[in-house]
Amino acid sequence: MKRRQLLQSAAVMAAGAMLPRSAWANKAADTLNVPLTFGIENIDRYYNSVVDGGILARHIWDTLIYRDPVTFAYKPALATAWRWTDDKTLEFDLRQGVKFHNGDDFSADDVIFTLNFVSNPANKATGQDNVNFIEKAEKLSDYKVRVQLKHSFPPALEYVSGEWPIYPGKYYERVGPRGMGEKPVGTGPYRVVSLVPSREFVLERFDEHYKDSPKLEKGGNIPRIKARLLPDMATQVAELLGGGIDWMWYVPADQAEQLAQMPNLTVVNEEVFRTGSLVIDATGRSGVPALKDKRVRKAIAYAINRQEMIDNLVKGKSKRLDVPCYPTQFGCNAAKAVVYDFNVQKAKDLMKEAGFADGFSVDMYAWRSREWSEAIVAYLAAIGIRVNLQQMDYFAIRDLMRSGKTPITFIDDGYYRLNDSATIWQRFFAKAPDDQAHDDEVKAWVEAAARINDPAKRQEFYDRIIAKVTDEAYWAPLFTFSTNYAFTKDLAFTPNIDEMPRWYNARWT
Amino acid sequence: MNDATATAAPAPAAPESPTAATLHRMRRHKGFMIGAGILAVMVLVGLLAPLLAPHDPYLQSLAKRRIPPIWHAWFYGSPRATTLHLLGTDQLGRDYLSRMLYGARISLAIGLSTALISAVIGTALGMLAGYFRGHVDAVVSFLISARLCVPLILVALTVVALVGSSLMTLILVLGLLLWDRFAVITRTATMQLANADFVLASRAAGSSWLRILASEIFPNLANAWIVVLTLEMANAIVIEAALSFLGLGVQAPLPSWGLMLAEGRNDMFFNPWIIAIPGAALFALVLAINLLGDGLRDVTAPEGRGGALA
Amino acid sequence: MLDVANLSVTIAGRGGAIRPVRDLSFSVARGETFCIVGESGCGKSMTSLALMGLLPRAAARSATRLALDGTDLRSLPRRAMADIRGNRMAMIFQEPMTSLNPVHTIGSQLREVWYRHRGRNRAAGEARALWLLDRVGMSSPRERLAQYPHELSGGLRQRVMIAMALMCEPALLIADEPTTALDVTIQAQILSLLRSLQDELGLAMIFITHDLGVVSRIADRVAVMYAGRIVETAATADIFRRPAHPYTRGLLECIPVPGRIARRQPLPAIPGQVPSPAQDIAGCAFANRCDQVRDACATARPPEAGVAAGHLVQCVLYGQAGSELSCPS
Amino acid sequence: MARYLVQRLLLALGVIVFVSALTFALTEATVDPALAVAGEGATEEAIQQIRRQYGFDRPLVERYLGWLGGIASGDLGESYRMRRPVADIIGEHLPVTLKLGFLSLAFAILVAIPLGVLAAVRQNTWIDRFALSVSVIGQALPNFLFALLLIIVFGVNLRWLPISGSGTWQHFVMPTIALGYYAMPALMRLTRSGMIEALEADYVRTALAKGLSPGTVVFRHALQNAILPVVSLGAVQFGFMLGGSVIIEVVFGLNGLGYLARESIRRADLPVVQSIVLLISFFYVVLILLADVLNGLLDPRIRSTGA
Repeated sequence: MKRRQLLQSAAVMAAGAMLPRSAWANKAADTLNVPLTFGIENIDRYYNSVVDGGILARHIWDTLIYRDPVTFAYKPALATAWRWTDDKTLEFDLRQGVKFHNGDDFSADDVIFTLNFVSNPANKATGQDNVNFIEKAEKLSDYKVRVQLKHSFPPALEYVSGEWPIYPGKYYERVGPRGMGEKPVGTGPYRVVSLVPSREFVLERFDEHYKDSPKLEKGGNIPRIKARLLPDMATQVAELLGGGIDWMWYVPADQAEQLAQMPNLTVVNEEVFRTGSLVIDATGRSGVPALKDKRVRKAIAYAINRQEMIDNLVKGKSKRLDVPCYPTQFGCNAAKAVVYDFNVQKAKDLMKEAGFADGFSVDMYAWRSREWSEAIVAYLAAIGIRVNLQQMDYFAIRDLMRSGKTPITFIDDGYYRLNDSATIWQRFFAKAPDDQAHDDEVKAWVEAAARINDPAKRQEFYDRIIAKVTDEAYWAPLFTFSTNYAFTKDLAFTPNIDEMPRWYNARWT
Repeated sequence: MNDATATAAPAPAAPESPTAATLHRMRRHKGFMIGAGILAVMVLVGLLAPLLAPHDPYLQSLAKRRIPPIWHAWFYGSPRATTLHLLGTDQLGRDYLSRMLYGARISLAIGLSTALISAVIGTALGMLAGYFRGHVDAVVSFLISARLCVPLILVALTVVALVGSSLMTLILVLGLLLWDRFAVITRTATMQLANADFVLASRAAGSSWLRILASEIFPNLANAWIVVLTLEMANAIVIEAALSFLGLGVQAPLPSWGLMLAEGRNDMFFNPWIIAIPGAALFALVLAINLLGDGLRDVTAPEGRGGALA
Repeated sequence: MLDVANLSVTIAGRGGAIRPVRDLSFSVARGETFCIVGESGCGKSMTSLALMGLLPRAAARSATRLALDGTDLRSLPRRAMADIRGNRMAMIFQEPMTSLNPVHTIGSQLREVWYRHRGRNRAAGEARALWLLDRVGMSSPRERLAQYPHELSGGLRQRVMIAMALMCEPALLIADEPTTALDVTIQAQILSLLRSLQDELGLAMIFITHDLGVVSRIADRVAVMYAGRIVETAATADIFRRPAHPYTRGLLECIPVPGRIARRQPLPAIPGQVPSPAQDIAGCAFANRCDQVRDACATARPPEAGVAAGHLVQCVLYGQAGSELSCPS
Repeated sequence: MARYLVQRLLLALGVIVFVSALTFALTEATVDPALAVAGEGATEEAIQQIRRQYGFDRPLVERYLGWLGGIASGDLGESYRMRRPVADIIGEHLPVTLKLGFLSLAFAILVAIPLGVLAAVRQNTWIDRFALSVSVIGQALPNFLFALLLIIVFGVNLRWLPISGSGTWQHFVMPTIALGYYAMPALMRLTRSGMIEALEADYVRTALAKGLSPGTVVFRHALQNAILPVVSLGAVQFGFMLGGSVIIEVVFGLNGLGYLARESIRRADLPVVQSIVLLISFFYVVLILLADVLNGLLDPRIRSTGA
């Protein structure tokens, strides 16, 4: 029915709709056109923090270890073998015969220069969390390196496999982050042939990408990828309909349903490694004392009908979430969580018990889908909480949150795709600016867990953290994210759960 | 023309009072009547929204999302369209008609309050400059030039993004940014009027400057002032819609038309009605106010066909 | 050389047609200055615009005869009429302050006429302009050419207007109250300038004014206009000595002459109102203000009667011979 | 003339300093720049260190003067997020916006002036009414709405024009029309009213009395007078388009100054935001000055009073 409306409106608008449709670029030109949603300030991955930057980085550069997107198992990449020699020391055997895009040979010098450079605070890398636990990198031989950590850091391999692209040392030493941003050089399956900073990146297949690369196991790839900044979702949809791009993701659920009915498009829904939760300021510093009351926070958790939201708004493979972490992450033990099923009466009783039978007013900050925010506003209104919605941009909210001005925040986090629950707790329960709970007990557990390598012992702390955080309802976990990918029927593309589209594995059909 | 035979001047055609004459011209001005008509309907709708709205505009019902408007039942045989929701429902299942009705309130409130704030600022500055001249005028003229050089949308966007948006912030920001036209016209008009006989007389009678400005000068520039008021109202409504469209205007769940446009935008290729309805309402409102303003200008100052205000 | 018969101007309007000029007939001979005099609103200016073919769009002109040197102006195509304007027939206007284009230099505005009618020859145009500027009594004409209108006084601007009108040696010059906006001394200078130019160049001139004083100084012949009609035509001397129409006499009465009217006595004025140009006038237009009105005045238009050689008057009083008239006051 | 110009320049300079001070104070007062610089997950100590290192702990006035001093020597500072000189970043984004601005102004003028002249010459005919309708619609149709309509019709349904980007001239067609149409009505109305006034002016009657052709009269005599205020308005509109192209750039995915501004606002990248506001204010001031000068060239009356 809806497709017919679209066609009708097209027909009404002009008879010209009957003209043969010209495609601007795609299969014929052997170029895959993809949109970027965020401006990548500097394509040097250590100097940007947006998802899009991570995606392109995985095309241009390689990491020492590769994490399988399906099994999450580590596989050899630039390093053929690796081992912990003690709690704070990692050793890597490097692959031989790998070439950089500029012809340089890959060796230990590249690894140690890259890691030592970006971990030096004076060089002001953007994602400090990703590198600030590195003490130093040392060369053991031409194809063997040792990385010394500052302290015991169990999830280190997650960072090694995700956020440590290796740069050509000599080149990087000469041009620095700025030069790398203007003319990136890596070992990855694609090399950059031209770029307009933050706006457009044209990649070409790098035919000398090393053999046995885990990235190309599925084989087949497209000669050119053109990634263009299209920050606006509606523009992306328009471009996809108009043939300007061949692929997009994060298509809102409703549009995905519509696009799925178009004859020339494929729509696929896939989970992503990202969760959405309400973070509640339990300290009262944002000026809403009601939220200091545990019963009020519990009431909030009870008031939201997560399943209804998922069924009608979020849709896809999203799942209801009861824990403050991603279910597949290490230590994310849902059994320990206090579960809040949708129950308006209970929520109202709790409100009454806490002395807020008449409700109160509160600001809620959110940067994700406005529909979701509005649905939450309506749920909370039902138990008397008058929410003043502040739909703003992520960066603005983050700053407000850090200065303690956000009573309720709808956050979502992709944990840098690191498969350990602690990655988010360290930020939200142990560190000053982002911590909204200020619970010393939880903080101590998080810090203690971070120094224990034994998984079982760590799990104990994790269980305690989950139990307390959910019991106190510092957070109201909502749902895991899923995303809709829409692309032309000409394209074979497999999405992965880790929120990292691999265009290098895409093929024309 | 000072003829030698001085007295033989033809008398005016109709001995109407000025008010009656203005009313007469209003009734004969097509644009004015159309504008006034649409605006009157919108104002009425806005005022009576609680009575007219068939549903609570904030009541969400996720199971009833995006029901198409009733004409989809007539023309496209849509089985979901229902007379219960004449204009359908939005992405949260809220009644679109009720939201449109309440939306009229918000657009009008923003337009009017913004225009009034800027009117107060602009008129005060303009009258002071026009009356006292000299240094006061220099300062005000400087402020006007400074205001003209401020990129309006950018600054509004910045402030709203940094401070956080609410209806109040938006009204204040726009109010503080849109006063220049008021200042310019009142300044010029006050300068001309300040030397008029009745003002000199009042001054000679010992009236204070405040009194002179308020009761002698202001009534005489009221016509032009009202015209600017309408134009700025339209301006404010469009800017609010634009900011809301960029996600930095009025915040949900308030049913602002601009916001409804922004929210419906992702869906516009599939359900054109979702932007067509608020789009048409916004267009009609701005059109009405502009027609009214143009009409008022023609009607109150028939000799001066100035486009300069535009 | 200019021959006009039954010239009327009708302006169509929402409330019916307005007829500011009604059945005018007159002629002007070469070298003659023909004055049209009347109150404002009597249709003088409309007459001059009708002659030039410059009536506003809503206004229509009709005449049984309208000829300049034998060329019938009535049926002339727009383009051909434009060829005549500024060339064989030129006009100067009342408001020298606004009649020159503020954004062009004097020189360019003068040359423009030449280019239009004599071809694009800058040297020739400039020479003619210089000669004329000098001739209309402007000092250092060469510098004047580069000046803009706002740099000149009203009197000088009117001289420029006169020079501009004369650029192409027109046979007929229509001057519509050219001195009204000027102060008295300048007025006198301009009048004598026009007079001498006319003598020198052999121009015919239609001079429109409301000022009988000006008439007495410049006119050869005078037509008195009232409510769109010419009520009396005579040689200048004749009209002052023996005004025939009651209206003319009224006008003359109204000129303050020192000594003739005692101090503190109010100026005489003609009582009553001029009929509106929208009105249909069946009889004599002046009937409602005339102190010698007869029954016949209301019903039929008075016939034209000759009271002396070249002295015509439209008044019933002259229909029958021998009526004796006296001054209204 | 020289003294007048110097006066105007000083005033313009004063205006810019004033506006920049306001912007600086406003932005710095609402956002803690140290937080913005520190980036995600920074510790309190790191933030404190940045505060000292960047001098954010100095008083506002001192920082403002420092910033102003930098600008005077051509240094717009460094972007918090991109760690690159703001001047370079702006330099990359400015051309698109300037191009869009020029094209839109050209479009607006090319439609507005002929239409305005025609409407005035044929006053109260269907042409006049058509022109008025076009302008009334243009005033009431928010440009983003118009842009969406264009995209739906010409981008998606007809596929005649590319929807986003700035690669070829076709990319600029829809943005130009959407932005230009919004600026057109005011120019058109001013042309029309100016022309009506000019056509009734005495000097036009004089020109007709000289036997000049209607074309010469309309264009050489009437239009040259009527165009004077249009020039000033055009300059102001151009400034407005530079500052107001945000929405159009966002809708059409044009990566110009407007897009940069929005992105920097989102990310609280104050040096970039401040510089853009300053730059656009500067453009406004220059444009207004330019309009004055141009008016002076066109209108001898202004030229000599300024002398």
